[in-house]
Amino acid sequence: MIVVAMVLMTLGTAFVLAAAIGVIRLRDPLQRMHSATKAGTLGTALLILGALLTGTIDRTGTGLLTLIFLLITLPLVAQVLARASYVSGSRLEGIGSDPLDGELDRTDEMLR
Amino acid sequence: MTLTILSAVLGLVLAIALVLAGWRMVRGPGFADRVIALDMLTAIAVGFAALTAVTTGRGAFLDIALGIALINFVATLAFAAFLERKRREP
Amino acid sequence: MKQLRRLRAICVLTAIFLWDLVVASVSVARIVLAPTIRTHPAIIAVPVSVRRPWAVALFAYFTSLTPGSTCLHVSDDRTRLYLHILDTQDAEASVARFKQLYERWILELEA
Amino acid sequence: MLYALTGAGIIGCAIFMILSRNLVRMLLGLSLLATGTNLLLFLAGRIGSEQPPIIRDGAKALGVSADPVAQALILTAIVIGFALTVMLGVLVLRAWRSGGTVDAREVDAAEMVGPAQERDDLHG
Amino acid sequence: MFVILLISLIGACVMPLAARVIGRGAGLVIALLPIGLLAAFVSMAPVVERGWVLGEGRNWAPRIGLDLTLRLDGFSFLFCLLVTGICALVVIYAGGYLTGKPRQERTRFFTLILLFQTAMLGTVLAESLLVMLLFWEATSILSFLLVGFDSRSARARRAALMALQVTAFGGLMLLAAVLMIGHVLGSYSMAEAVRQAETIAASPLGTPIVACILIAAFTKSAQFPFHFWLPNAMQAPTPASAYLHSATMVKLGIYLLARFEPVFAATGWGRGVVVTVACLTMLVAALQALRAENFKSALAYSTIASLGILTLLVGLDGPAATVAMVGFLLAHALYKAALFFCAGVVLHATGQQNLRALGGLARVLPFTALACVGASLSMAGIPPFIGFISKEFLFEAQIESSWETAPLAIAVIVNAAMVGVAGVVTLRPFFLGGAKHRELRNGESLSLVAPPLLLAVAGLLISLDPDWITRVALRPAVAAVYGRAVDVDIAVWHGLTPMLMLSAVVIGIGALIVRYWRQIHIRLRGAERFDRLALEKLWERSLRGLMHGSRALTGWVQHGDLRRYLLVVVGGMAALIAWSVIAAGAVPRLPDAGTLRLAPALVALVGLGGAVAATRAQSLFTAMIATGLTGFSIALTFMLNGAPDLALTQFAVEALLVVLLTALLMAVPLASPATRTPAMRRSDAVVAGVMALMLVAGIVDMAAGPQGSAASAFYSEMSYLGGKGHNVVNVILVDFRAFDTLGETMVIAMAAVLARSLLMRRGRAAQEAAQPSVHFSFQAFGRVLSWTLLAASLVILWRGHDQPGGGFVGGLVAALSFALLSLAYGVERAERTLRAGPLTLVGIGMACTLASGLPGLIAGRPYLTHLWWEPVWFPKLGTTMIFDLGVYLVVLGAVLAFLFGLQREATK
Amino acid sequence: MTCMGDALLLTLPVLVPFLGAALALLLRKHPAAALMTGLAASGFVLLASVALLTRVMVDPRVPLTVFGGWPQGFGIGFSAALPGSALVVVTALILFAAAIYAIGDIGPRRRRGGYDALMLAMAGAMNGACLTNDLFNLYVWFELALLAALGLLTIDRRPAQIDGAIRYAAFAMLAATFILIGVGMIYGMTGTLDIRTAGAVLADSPASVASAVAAALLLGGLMLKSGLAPFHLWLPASYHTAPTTVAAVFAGLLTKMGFYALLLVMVVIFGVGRGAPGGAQLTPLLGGIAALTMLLCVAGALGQTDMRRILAYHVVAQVGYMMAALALGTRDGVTAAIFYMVHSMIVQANLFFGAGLIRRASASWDLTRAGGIVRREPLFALLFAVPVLSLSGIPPFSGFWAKLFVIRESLDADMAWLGGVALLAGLLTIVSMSTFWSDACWKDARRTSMRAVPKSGLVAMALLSAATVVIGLMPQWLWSIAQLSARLLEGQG
Ligand code: NA
Ligand code: NA
Repeated sequence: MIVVAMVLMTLGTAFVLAAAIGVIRLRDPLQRMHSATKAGTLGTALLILGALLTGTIDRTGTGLLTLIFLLITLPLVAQVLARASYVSGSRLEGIGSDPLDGELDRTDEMLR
Repeated sequence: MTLTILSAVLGLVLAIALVLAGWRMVRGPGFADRVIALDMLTAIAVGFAALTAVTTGRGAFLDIALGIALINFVATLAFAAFLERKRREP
Repeated sequence: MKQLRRLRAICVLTAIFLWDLVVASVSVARIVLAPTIRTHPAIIAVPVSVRRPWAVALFAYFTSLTPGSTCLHVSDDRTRLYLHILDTQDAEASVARFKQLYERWILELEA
Repeated sequence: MLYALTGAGIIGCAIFMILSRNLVRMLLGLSLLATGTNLLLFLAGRIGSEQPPIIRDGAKALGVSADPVAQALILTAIVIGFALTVMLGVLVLRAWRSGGTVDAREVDAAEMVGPAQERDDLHG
Repeated sequence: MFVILLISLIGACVMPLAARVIGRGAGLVIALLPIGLLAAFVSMAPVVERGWVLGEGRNWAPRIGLDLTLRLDGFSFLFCLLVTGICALVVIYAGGYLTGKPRQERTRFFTLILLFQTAMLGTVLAESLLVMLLFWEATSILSFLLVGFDSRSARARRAALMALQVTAFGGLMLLAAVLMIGHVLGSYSMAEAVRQAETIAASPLGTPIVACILIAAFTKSAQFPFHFWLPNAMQAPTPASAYLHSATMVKLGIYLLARFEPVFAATGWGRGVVVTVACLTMLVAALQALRAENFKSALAYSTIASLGILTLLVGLDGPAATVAMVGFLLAHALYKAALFFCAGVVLHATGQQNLRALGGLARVLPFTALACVGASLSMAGIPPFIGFISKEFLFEAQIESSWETAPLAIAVIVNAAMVGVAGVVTLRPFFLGGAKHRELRNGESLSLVAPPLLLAVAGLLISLDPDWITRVALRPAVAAVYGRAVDVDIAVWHGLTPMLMLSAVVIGIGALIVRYWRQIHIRLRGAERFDRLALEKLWERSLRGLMHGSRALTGWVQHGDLRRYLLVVVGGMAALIAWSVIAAGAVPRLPDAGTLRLAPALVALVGLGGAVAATRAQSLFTAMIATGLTGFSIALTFMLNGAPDLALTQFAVEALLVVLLTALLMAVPLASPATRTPAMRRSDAVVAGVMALMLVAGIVDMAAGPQGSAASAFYSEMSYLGGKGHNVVNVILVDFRAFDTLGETMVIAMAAVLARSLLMRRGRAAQEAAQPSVHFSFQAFGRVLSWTLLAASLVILWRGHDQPGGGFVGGLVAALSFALLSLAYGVERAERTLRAGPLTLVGIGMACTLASGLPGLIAGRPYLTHLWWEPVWFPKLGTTMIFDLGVYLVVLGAVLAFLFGLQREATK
Repeated sequence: MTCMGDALLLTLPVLVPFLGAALALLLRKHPAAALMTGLAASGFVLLASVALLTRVMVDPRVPLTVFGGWPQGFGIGFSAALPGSALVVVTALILFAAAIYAIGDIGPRRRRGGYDALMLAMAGAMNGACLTNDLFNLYVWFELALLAALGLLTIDRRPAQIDGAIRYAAFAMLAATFILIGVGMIYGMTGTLDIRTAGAVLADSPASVASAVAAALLLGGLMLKSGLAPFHLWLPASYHTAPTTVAAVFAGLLTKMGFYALLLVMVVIFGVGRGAPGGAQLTPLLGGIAALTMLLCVAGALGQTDMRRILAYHVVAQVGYMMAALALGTRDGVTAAIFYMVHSMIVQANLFFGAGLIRRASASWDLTRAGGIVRREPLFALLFAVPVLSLSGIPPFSGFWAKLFVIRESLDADMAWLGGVALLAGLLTIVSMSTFWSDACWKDARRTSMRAVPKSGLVAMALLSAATVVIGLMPQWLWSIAQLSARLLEGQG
């Protein structure tokens, strides 16, 4: 059990680190957003799961609630951030055609 | 014991992740980049809380994890709202 | 009977949701950790068949969990989702996948 | 030692920002100032145990833990600092609305003497 | 004597009311007071005559060395006679002089005059120097009010201010002198000071004491170079001039000098200064008197000259000088008051006081002319008037004293000038110049002419039969001043003495002056260098310079640049710390190097990095994000070091700051043009860096010191047993140190009031804020999430006593739930959801928090003693919960007040 | 019973204003009710505080209550040691007078803006600061006073008020930071927040860098609060923007509260006057600060024509005198400082009241435009002369004794130069104030139509003027209290 916990925790941390690296390395805000929200949240979720499995903490309920809440908010945050990035005029690397052009107002110059 | 050492190592990894996210927050270049990096911090903080719960053996820190999860996404949403609304101003 | 179908839809959606989460994360991690970053991002419009607001929201929610995709915007008349895809070679195929994977089951819920 | 450097460093940065003539920057500086102060206060309770000052279930008294008094003080200070920061934010916003500037050099109604001030009094 | 003072004081308040009721005769009625007082003093004459000193003591404030001892000796007695006697005449005279003035003004005048009389009596009767000082200052203030009596006139006000400022300066000097004497002797007794004159003079404070006394006396008695205020003070109504500025108040300086003669005599240089100043004064005043073209100012300058003579006499050694001083004091009071009265009648009658414009008044004002002649003869020192006798004594004193020629010569000149002035002021208005004034505004009346006539007659009678007055007043006075009895022989005829010759010379020169007054006058007027001697210009210019200098200094200090203000504060603070550390001479200690955990250290450093980045950020938004990074990292630092409550609160605060400050940033421009030059930034950085280093030194040293808090130990033990809570931090907040929390709750509540009053409210916004464009999904999920947060906040509140949480965090999280609502659906919707106004929430919360302490108080225990109810079938309940609920509500209400207001403003 | 009574008496000066504030907040939509709440609460606090002072004077045991019923030193305690309880009386008197004055000065609009709640909160904060035994609690009261002050300052929402408030807030937050770090360091060194215990612990430990830094931080922070030069820069630019009643209360209370805390900290914790390690090295600085404050601020007053600015500068200059007394480092110096503080609180508030009425009558704050008061409002001119003369140090008013004591003690402490500076500043004060009175009251009014001054204003002024006269005529009474206070402060009660 403890081994599983440790593996989960390590894996989770690795995901968080990967997400952070993505935030650094990816080329535009929208891409970075994918990394930050998805990988980051999964990493955290694994960490919590691992922590619960260590058996040293008697807060399974709290831990699960945290997990659920993270998972509920994750896509929401992703969507809202994505739109905000788009609208605030972020440069979009390598986007061919933009079907949103004309549908959603967007700042010509990136807010910086 | 292994658990403690592992936690310390993982903590350091999380701290490195924090440094990276912080770097992006500070460097930008766009507002959106900074906000996205900020959202990354939530994950890191929750991770830290979970780790601390393990090292201290205190459930209180999981409460904190839940608290952070509950609280921080509002900040992200507020930032997003700011980016959306600020756009039309010069 | 209707309830049973809904339950099944919920179960399937949850399963897809969890699986996708893992896949999404792993794929992002792979991209990020690759020696050189090679992504082909795109913004695509996905027509929506579900009508109820919560159903549309649910659709948007699930699309945002998928590997490397996020709902960027929902058109005001709620007939189209605009997705940002992190890495795709074929936009058409992606659209089809979303409709096939999620919208089917959400329609089931909405019915 | 490291924390002392961090706290004082934050306060130094905060002071540097406060000295800016941009009122919003000053406001952010004051918020930083509160943060740095809190860290220094935390040091007054000494940094040592990472055990929280929460009595374990079933126990009657607290074992080894971080200093609870310093924490209580900081908690108070955090909330007060928050109230002050936001309050100052409101004032800055008002100044912006009335004068169209957040440059402290142009926000000088209180330093003015003479007829302009007088008019302001009579019709304000 | 207390009774006399008290009657005088009460009378001063009551008697003038007569002026409200009675018209013309008011003066006579009111004069009953000074007459009665005079009678009272005269009745004490037999005691004084024997050289006894009447003393009365009352405790006033012994602990501050203040006793209300009064003391009547010969010198005081002489002053008392003059003060009350002339007061009676002044009051009678004023009764006529002020006819036709509004009742209110008359009442005011009489009140001031009678109060002044009280103050004078107090000054000369006081034994305690402090008490004397008290009355002394009162005379200054009353003089100020009387000089500026006609306050509509700018000149009068200016003169009054000048008089006040000069005499108040003297008063402060006297205060200093008195305090120094008290410091040297340990007592404020005047008798003691005189007895221990040598001690005072020999003490290190001797020189400043004497200097201060001299300055005090010179200002009060209008001695050079402070003489300029007196001619200006003639703006006062004439009765007041007669009383204050010639007969009594100005002589207080002489009184002081005479009393302290032993002290300055003991210094070795005191006499020289006094004599020199007196001579200068006499010369300047005599010349100015001849220049004066105005009746009253001629008299005023002659008064200054007379005061110079008196000062000279105090300065001279030998008994004759004292005799001369006392005699001249009396003589001068008599004739000068009479002359002022006459000037007043002339002014009253003609509205004119330019000597060249007056003439031939003897025909229309015969009694005035008569009185004037009498007084002038006395002033000119023509036998058999009392002025003659006093002049004889003056010369005798000079010859006897150790001072030889110069003062004597000056005295001759000055006396000659006095003769001249006396002649001029008598002859020109009354007898020369033809009948210029046929139409008079006011004629003579009994109350106007009786006082000067009485004085003139008195001057004559006294000199013809000086025995009584010598016995009763002069001899005791001389004895009191000189310290032992002196045989005073006063008579008009002393035989052919050098003094008589000098008198003759004086009169001769004086006659010439009268003859050629016009020429001399015009010559002198033309010589502008005398204007410079007036010194009042200098005084005024220096005052104006002071004002300008002050304004310039203030303009320089208070330049309005907030940055420089703050720089001064921070720099000053750093300097203060540096001084403190260096002066304390302590060496910083270093704490034992413990095991440094890498992760928390790195987290803290990220916080520092955020702060550094905030200082370098170009955009305000970036600065805010960087600030947020710092707050976030410090919250993590708290969490990693065993402070979950702090972490949670800090996270909540950071989140709310984001919500609130983005609303602010929504309104203001984000790009801020540079407000500081690179050099400024450098200097700011240096100051900030130095400040930070100081703090590091202090904190590191503190951390190296011994550790261990009794309070912490107590709380750790008692938190569960006494406070019934597992979370020690929370128990401290709601129980052990609940009073802090109470105050803090009030802080937040007041912040809410401020926010509510400064920010827009519902209904005040003319146009409804446009529905913000929000992501569809956000709107779809917003409500659910918001309710989740609200529920969570209640859980945090409830569990706070045992687990991380409590009212503060609970309230903050609840506020976040409303923030979410307003972000998703607009602020209107959020406000509607709340229903009650935020301030109502705050008010209820305050009431809860405050009331939670009352049960304890009612139960006879201290306030905020919490009571518990622990039924077996239900979780324990305590008043702490009401307390925490109140905190929750206040925090929620306050944050919402900010949130709603700021968001409304932002979307305007 | 006595204990119970003590607890009640000690709690009321804080509890009543706060309850009143809560009530006023709930009633803010009904200005008349809010007014009555404010008036009733202020009056009640005055009675309670007088009762408390009487209790202290009658019974030598110092009343003490520890909130929450914990042992002393472990909860936050209030003790009615002098001078705290005496200051509570003065505070209550001023606030009661202000409540009366406000009847004619604070209209419904301001009351709807929360005036009464803010004022009562301020009252509670002041009283709390006077009575508390706890260092951090003192900080909390300062913050409350600050917030209430800012709310009162900006109640009309005028640009000048906002600007003044920003400046004030910036300085106050800096001050709060310094104070807070100082307090934290004291706790870090002594492990206690109880002022007396901390003082005792520090007195027994050798001088250290930490205690030197903490002393400087607390001194600097409290100097900022009390407006001592060169940290006074914020004050003249912000006081004058507030409504009269508010400015009067600020002038009477705020800086003095700062100075009281300074006195407390310097004397009790750092042992100024006892040569204890930690604070002794600062004593030489205090004299310089005092002299600078007196001269700079009197000069500031001389250069102005706006009544409120003149008075604001005098407010600071007066703190300079108190500092001068404290700087002497003797017990009698401390006594003189306390005496001066009480005198100055009453007089400053009264002066602002007067200035407000003059402004009401002549529709201008500018002295050059004021005038004619003596003829229109002779009673007012008389009442106004009391604080003017008192501030100028003219006998027999309180200010004379206050100045006299400062100078006398400076002689006894062999710091005559400081007394000399005080004397010089006194002369300039006379120049300034005599011009002030003459211009405002004597001169003819430029305007033909003058508005009558409200009766409530006169009543408020009469109350404070009476206090000034009583102190002036019976200085020993206050001196004894101040002397006892100084003894208690030095722990030799
Ligand atoms: Na002599
Ligand atoms: Na001689």
